Amino acid sequence: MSDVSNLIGIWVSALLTVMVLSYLLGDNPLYRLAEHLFVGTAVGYAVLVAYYSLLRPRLILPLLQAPLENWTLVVPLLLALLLLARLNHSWRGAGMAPLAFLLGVGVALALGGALFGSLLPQVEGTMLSVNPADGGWGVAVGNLVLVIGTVSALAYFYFTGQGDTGWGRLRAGFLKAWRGLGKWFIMVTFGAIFASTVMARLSLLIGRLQFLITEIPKTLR
Amino acid sequence: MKVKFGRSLAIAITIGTGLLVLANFFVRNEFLRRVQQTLLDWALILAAVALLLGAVNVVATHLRKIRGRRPGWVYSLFLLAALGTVVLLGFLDPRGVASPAVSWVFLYVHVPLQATIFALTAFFIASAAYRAFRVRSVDSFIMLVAGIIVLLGQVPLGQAIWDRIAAAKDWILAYPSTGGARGIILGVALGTILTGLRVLLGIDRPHVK
Amino acid sequence: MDSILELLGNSGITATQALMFILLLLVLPLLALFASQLHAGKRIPLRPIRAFERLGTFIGQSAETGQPVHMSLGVGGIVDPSTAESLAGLALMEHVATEATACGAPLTVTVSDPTLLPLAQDTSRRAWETHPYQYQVQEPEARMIAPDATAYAAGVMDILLGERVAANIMVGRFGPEYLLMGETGVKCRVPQVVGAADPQVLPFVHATADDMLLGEEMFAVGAYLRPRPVHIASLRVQDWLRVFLILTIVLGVLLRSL
Amino acid sequence: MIYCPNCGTANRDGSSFCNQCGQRLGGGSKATCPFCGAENPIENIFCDACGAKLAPLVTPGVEEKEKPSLKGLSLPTKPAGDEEEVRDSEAAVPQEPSAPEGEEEIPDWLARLRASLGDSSEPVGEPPETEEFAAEVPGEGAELPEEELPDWLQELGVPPVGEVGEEQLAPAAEEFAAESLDEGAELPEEELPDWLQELGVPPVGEAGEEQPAPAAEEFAAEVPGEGAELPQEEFLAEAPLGEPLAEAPAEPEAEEVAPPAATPALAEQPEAETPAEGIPALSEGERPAPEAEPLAAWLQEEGPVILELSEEEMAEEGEGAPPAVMGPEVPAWLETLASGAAVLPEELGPVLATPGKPTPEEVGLERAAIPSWLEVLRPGRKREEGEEAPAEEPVETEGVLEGVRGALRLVPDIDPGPDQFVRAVSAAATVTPAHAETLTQVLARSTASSVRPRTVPVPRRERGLPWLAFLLLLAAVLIPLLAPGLVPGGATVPSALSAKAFATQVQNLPPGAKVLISFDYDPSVSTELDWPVREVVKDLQAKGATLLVMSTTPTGPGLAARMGLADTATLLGYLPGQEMGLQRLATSFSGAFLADYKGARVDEAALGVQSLEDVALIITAASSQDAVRWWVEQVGSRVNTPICAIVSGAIEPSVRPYYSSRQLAGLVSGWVGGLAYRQAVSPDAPLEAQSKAAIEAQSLGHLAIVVLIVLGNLAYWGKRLFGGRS
Repeated sequence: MSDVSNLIGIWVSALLTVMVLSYLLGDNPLYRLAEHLFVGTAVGYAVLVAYYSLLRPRLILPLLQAPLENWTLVVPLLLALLLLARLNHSWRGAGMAPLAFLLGVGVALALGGALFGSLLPQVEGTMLSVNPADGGWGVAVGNLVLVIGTVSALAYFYFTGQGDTGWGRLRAGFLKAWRGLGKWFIMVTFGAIFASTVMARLSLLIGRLQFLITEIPKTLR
Repeated sequence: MKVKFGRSLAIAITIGTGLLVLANFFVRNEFLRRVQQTLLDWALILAAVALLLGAVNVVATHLRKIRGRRPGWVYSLFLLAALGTVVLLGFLDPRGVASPAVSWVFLYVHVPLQATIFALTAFFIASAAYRAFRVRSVDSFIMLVAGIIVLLGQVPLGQAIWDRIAAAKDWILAYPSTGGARGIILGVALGTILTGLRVLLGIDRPHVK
Repeated sequence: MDSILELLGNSGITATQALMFILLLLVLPLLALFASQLHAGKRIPLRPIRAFERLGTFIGQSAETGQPVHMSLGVGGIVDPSTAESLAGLALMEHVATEATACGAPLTVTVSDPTLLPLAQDTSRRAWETHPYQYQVQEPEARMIAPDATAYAAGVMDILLGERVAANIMVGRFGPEYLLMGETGVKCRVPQVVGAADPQVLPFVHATADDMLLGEEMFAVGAYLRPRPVHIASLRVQDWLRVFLILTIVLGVLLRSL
Repeated sequence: MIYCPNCGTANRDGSSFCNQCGQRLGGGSKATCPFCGAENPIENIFCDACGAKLAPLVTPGVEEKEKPSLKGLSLPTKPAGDEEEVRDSEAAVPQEPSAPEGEEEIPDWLARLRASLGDSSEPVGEPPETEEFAAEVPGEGAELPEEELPDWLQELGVPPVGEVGEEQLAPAAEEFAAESLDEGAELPEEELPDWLQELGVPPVGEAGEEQPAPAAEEFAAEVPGEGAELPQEEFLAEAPLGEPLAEAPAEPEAEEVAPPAATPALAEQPEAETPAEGIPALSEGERPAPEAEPLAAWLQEEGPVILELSEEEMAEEGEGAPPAVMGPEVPAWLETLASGAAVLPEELGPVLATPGKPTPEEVGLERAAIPSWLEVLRPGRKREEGEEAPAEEPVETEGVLEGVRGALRLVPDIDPGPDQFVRAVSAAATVTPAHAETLTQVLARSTASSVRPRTVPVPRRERGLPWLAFLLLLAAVLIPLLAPGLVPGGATVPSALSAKAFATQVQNLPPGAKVLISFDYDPSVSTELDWPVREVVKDLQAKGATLLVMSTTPTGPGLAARMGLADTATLLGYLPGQEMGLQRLATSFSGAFLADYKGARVDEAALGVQSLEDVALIITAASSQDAVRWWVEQVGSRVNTPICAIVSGAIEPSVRPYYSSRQLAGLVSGWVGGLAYRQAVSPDAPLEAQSKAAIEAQSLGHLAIVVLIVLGNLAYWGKRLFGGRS
């Protein structure tokens, strides 16, 4: 890329950066312009990626170049056409099949992911030793806190109640205490995550400001 | 009748593909794996097609706005112009996304815009902090303490104030905070499992008319 | 026991996989049991969740003022692990769309992921079609803003700033871009109901939403808003699994420690 | 055939709406705004001139039922069966307006109303008291002070019938009530629907309420009494709250229809349900209020319209003149009534329960209210273009009423004829119970909660504090950037073991090793991650490693190219499918990337990589913990290659456990982590000035946030402790 286009580029991006930052002074036309440009380029870029990274290499080229080897691709092609048929309102119903397909895949992924990606490792990860002999008192206490936190935060979400039999009432009282404790742990989590996010976001801001402070003078030289 | 058939077919498709994909989580089997791979590839293709549909929707929405001269329609013009430019540049050059023109737009328009808009969160986080940490109850007091310790524990300044603060921060992040987060994650996993099962059992069918 | 595991192992199933499968299978009879109990008239009280109760208020306000309600389904799609969150958003959207059409409140639904868009469109159409005088009411508008999360957030900010929204309901998958939308809503003093599952986002939901659906709560939409026995039974199963998990963890900790 | 102006579909003659697209047919192409009189394109939902809402919330449905059943043909507006029934029942009620005087002033339907009333009520209609009543009505209505309304009532926006009744009705209406009851009894049987008769409600009395207008003498006689009872203006003013109520006025039509018995559903339901479930109290005479209220609302709204017609001043006096438009709409609550029993109790129950004891008359009124209205009011015919609907009279558009506007939908140019009403009613009867239920729930909820102010404030920039917050933060960040060296603590980075481990991994690479770098972040956090990634890449290149660059996000390759990696490394491009893509990559490298960033075919043989095992180190640069999790779970569990991560500081807490469990061989988090890495690699190299400044800015920024938190608490507690007194 030539220097000139780079130079223009830096100025354009500086201008856009300032336009976005002008939002801090209030919602204004400059900001909204920048924001709409952004949405436009985002959609456009996504279309390009969808075509060049997915449709062309995975559907169009294989079907054009070696249709016999890739005959199975006819299925997604059909489904894709059905999906596109939604563009015509009276054909909307036709889109049900591809959507059903997508949903089936998605639900299975979510379900499997929840079982093996969240549930299993998190439960396993929580089965920690609270025996000081294993790692010293510090670790033992920490692990105990962690286990109690996990269990009580999980209990916090309890949805269904019981009748007001004696057992039910006892259970309700117990649950209430548990849930209160869970809430505390959740609040600690909130505070900690909030704070650690501050760090990341401030870095972003500093980065943008540094860009303005350092890059622009460079181009002027 | 036709509609009914369509419905049953759709539900059957969902359950069928769902079970095929799900089976892979439970069995390591080469055939199943390849079936799943194929299904996933198809799903990717369909998702890409859906994106095209979505782009059409975006364009239509903004065209409507422009035609109706609804407030802000001028901005919609710019949005469409930006979208059109990027797409056009990409399709004019066989290199597509990698073409110099698209790269230039990406590098000097898209990236700075995205980075800066996202950087606004720094300010938003400031005003959120102003509100979120008010001590209204024991709960919020706990949140406040945890928040401030972690906040200061991350930077040199905090260590200048109290040299153990980094250790305190690490402890909070390692134990109580992780505990709370795990509880939430496990809960979400439970919810996800039941939601998924309801769909796979045909109880919930958000996609069927 | 070992021989069973070996057998399983030969057919490509590990012990954990078998365990998880059994767990999954356990759900089915429980679900059937609770559902039949409910059908038989047993009542299962649900813990109150304020966000669900307040939804109607906001929609009513929208109808009164003619200002639109904005509902966001998040940045998740239906072909990835965020599917469940997106479905929870859809379930809530169905309710919101029905109520909104019922009382004539204009509703705008936005999505980020293109795979979710058709479902959102169909849901809004369905809600609208059940309205007895559908041609006199506005069909809720479902549209996509941009597939990119930050761009999506920017688009939502634009709606919140520019369209005098009466309420902002956001349920689905949200990432770090949430703060852009949530804080803008606060700034515009739009009442917000937000449901999110990602622990990274929840603190900010907590800070910006008037009512939040915290994590798992967002999956309870069906049971709270469209009470069907199956959905309530499903919550019940969830609670049983919860107890099961807690016991497992406690047992595991004890075994590890001793 | 009528051709739809919108989509061109041919519709059967007599169709009111296009069966393809719902466009209104033949009804004129302009919608007149009832508030400002401006002409709007028919498809407008809001008035171009004043912003009033033009689209009806619920209009007398013309088609809903038919559409589903017949495709391609839109039915004539009148289903034969229904129509006949209606006619039969209507036979008893004179349809043609026999209005004696002032037709110009009174819209047809009013006239017709009058006529129908007149016929039946004339004998009854001229009680001596009329005159007094008439006199009283306007005055009282105007006089009702708002303070009289109990708070809760005000909140609910329900016209406090009970009270009004007690205070005002009692004096004026006593005699009246007696009479009206009598009248009811006298009404010819044909006119009264069975259920009405059972209720023993005087239909006339109610009708009278609506028409306080002096124009018609007979009316006046009847009306005054009722008018006096219900201060119309006030009600209207409050009406914004109760949507249902506000809309209710629209129902007259529907109700009219109902009486004729044409619609069995309505007739039956009112009998069975309203009295029984909805308002058990009524029969006992204890709770007249509940029922009365809905009526009241109605009446009020209607009343104002009439008032305006006859006496403009009255309208002006009334603070919130009712939006005139209400006539044609079928109020939602009516529908619910028709379809589901429980409506009344839910909505009105609480409201009604509180008002004081109802006088006997009130009781009577209440019962009568719903049914009689329906019967008496018989609007319904198409308005001619240019003819002004009653609604169009200048009505106040501001003040309390404003809220109403949104709630009341206007049906500017269609006044469905009687037949349509029938349909509407029958439709209402079969309206999906679910819908009705929903509506009631919504209404009940929206009225029941007083948590928020009813009108949502227009988005407006909050002044003051956020601004201050922004400024404080900006200052805290900018000062160190412009003048480094001021912040205590300086730029000593907390040394991080995980970053050291990362550095060790890089340093231990054999020369010429293949390293896979995945750009799993997007431009939004590029500012934070670019720098540490660049540092790592620099070191890798210095070690002579062969870099393979990929991404699980669509924008990742662009970011990599931005660092010049498109030329100095193999840019594999975007791996779609997120978690699944990685799973596939872990099981078979070949085929995962069909085409690289530049669109060329990926040649695994040339790369010398058949699987991820051939790679010496995997580095993921991620902005979400999901991406790290995918790598660890999908790849880490299948491949022995060590995985390192460069992550945004925001997700460090969620990612760190993977480092603790050794699933990650190294971890660099954000900017600060990058510095720690830098120090671990070359401890002696001095920090660049820019990085130093950045670290200090970070420090001060954090301090600023802490200050904001403290300020927030001071403000909160200050207000709480001292705010109340001042």
